[in-house]
Amino acid sequence: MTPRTVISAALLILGGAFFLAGTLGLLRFPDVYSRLHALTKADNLGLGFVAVGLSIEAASFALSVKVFIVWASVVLASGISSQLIAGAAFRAGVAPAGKAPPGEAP
Amino acid sequence: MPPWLAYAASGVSLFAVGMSALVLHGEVMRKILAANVSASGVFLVLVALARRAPKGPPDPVPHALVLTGIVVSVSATALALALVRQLRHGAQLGPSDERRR
Amino acid sequence: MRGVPWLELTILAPLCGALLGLVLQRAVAVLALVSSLSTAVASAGVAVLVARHGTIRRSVGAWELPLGIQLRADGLAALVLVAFAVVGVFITAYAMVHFEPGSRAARSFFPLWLFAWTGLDALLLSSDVFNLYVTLELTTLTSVGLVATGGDPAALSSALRYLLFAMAGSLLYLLGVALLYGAHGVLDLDLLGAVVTRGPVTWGALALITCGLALKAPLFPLHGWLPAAYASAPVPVSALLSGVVGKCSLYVLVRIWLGVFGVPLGRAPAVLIGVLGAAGVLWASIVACRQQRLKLLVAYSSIAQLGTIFLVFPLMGRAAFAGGAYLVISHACAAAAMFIAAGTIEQVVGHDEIDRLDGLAHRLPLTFVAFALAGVSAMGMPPSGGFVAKWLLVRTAFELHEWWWAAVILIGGLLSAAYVFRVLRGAFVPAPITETIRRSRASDLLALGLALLALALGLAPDLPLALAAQGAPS
Amino acid sequence: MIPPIDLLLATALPLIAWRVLATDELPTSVVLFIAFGLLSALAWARLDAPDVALVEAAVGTGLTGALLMSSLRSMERPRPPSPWRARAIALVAAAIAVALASVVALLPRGALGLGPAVLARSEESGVAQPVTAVLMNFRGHDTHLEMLVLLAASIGVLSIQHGTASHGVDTAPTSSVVMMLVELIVPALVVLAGYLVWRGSRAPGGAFQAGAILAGGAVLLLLTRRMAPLSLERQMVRMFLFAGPVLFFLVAAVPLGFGGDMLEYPRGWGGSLILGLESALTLSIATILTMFFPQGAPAPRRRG
Repeated sequence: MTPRTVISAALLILGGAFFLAGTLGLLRFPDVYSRLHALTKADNLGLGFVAVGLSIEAASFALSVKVFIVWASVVLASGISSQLIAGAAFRAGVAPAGKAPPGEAP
Repeated sequence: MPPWLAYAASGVSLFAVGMSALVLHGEVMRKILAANVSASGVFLVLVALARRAPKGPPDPVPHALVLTGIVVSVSATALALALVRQLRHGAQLGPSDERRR
Repeated sequence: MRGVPWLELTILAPLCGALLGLVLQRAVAVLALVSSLSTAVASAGVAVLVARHGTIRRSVGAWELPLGIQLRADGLAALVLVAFAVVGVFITAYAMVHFEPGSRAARSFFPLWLFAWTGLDALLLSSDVFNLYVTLELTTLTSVGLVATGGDPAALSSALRYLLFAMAGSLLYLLGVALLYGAHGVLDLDLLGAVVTRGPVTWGALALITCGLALKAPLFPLHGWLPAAYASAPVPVSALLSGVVGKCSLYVLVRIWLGVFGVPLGRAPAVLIGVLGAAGVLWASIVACRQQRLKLLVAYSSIAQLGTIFLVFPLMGRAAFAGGAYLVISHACAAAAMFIAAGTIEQVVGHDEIDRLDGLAHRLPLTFVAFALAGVSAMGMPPSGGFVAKWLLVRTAFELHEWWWAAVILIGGLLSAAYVFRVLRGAFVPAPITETIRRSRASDLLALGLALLALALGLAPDLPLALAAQGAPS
Repeated sequence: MIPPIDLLLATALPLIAWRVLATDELPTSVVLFIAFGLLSALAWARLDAPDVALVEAAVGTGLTGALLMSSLRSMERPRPPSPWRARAIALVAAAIAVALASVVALLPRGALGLGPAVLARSEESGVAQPVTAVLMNFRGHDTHLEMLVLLAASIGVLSIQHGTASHGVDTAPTSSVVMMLVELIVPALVVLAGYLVWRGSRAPGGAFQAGAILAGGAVLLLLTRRMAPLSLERQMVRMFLFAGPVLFFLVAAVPLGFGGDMLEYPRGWGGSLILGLESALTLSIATILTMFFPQGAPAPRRRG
């Protein structure tokens, strides 16, 4: 086992751990806003670690560039979708946990 | 069991689940979902059949058939959803005013 | 030089009209008429070709079998093609009278109808099991759109119901196609017919394909979607669905049985289809007798006629085959005529309740004459296309010493006489002429033309039957 | 032996499908359906069907999922299926599955099909990618009719929801962050779509994949109000909509005038004609798929 493989494996495991944390947050957090927060933050970071881990092992430079394009697109997509979902939830009157619904007096 | 057969068996199970829900489920949206699940099952069977040769490239013909099938199925789904939306919406409106006589 | 490509033109002519109609929306109705007439000419061209040279094959994209797709026109395809084209021209003309020029309904009706026609002609000429799937979907989805042009909740919900049934049907069919391809590696009907053998895979494919098409056709007891869809659609749509488009699943089923399954699987499944068809004839005829609304009555009568056509399966043989084909074309004329007449009545009196038609025949004589003449064909009385068709079926039943099929056909005919006369009885009650109704006579003339065509088919059956015999099973 | 990932996927798919159809809450079902679609895209990839995986992910899951989502708002509250009904579904499904699986297991094991024939002739078809060769050339008739299915469905959808778009998607003003991100991603999607068309002749990709991706971008623009709702009244929309079908019609019809077959590409022109046709189809497919969505604001209504 080369040091390269070890580093790559460690990064992949670390990425997996972030995914696990994100999923836990999705399941356990109290409201849609904090769930989105857990999901997008942790998963984007997790995917970043996975991407770095994979590109260390990648056969060519072009391949590692592709892996990073994948990561960048996911970050963009999850940024847009989480913003849209949170905005829609807010306008639909979904209250953050422990607060009054938006538009009503506290 | 070769992998393609596992996928083909998975495909027919999807087809069976979707088809029985499509026929027996009472709710329109669920029926539409069921049709889509069932379609995925048929497509999975076709793609699995294309992969029967242990080596070499898969048979491209089923792949092409599946691509055609996916487009047909999204068309049907879109039509069904438009009907559902309009039915819900039309519950608040009167009947169409532009039909002749 | 290969001569005029009539087969291809029957597909491309309606398509051209549909595309032009979408681009030049103002002229959509005129374009539809022009392309309907061209399609009819092309269909006649196909019939002449087939009558002269027997079955015609044309490859698409210059690829040979089994790689490519072939168009194939035999006697059955040519006969149905011509009959549907003639009825199609009548329906286009009627739609021009029915829809207000430039209205929203007209702008979606004509393109959708021409797309449906494209799919229909491609279906009639197809000889590839997967291509048949795509053509079936084209005709089905356009039909759903056409039913929905009615716009009111009844039309929308019946269109949705129709669509869900059709989705189930096409998925069953498609899985059957997948099994056939998986077992034999080809998709062409003739190539499949040459290699299919008796066995569990063939039985599975047969069951899936038959169930799928029986759902779409529909075969009793899977007809739940049909009456509401036919009765709530705009009149031109009901006419074209029951007369023309509604026959296409049945046609595909006949094609596949003749081409692929008929020989290796024996007679048992055909008898099962026949029994269901017979049940459909009896049940739908009785229900038709009890209807309050004229359009529903005609819709149930269409189910009964479809059931009669399904009797072709157990009676399979040259005479029964010709009888089935003849019933398809004569019912295409008769059903369209009946729906147009029913539509005229509804337009004039504002409802289509059968018990409230008293004396109406005196105010709408042509309409009721058309309805009655079409009814003659539906009953199977001479001289009409319906009579010739049922005669051929009954004769085959007696030749096979299976009199019960004949009994079903005769009882079905008697029951249809009962419901047709029920409509006419009230309408022909003597009543003082209170007012003259000012309206266009075009729709009456069109209905009358179609009904007379159904009768003419009974007077001159030799030519169409000779055409149907080209390439028919012996 | 069967690799564990294949076994896992093959068992997980029916189980998730069951959850999709048996869950009480409809929104949950739709989300599960999207997850199901993504997993099945993995299955396509495992079966060496990257083209199918791309289309499934973009059309079968992405667009269908979004369409289902956008139709959820107009739903009344769903009734969960009664226990006997759920049990009946499970029973019937199990019976059908067992029967069909035993039939499938009887299919010939070896390679059987038109694969070798396609590979032998793909040189003549003008495209090196076998799936594209089948779609655009050998079975071009199917694809032509399929395009018409799509076009006819869009006419149907427009006619059904004529002018009543008040129940459309939520298009309230969005935050500047979203705007910025959208401005970044939409040009990238356009480039990606162009790339997929261009390379479709040699590698997985093609009009349907590219069209679905463009449609995704268009839906984003609709959601963020960067684009006016598509309506047939607009010249541009009509042009995009009909470019593909009209060109396909010409490619089908013109050879007949020269004594050829319908859809016969002139010798040596296959590659370039297919590329042109696919580009036009991409625009039309993207327009049609976008039109499947409930459009934001009411379309300008014109009577008569």
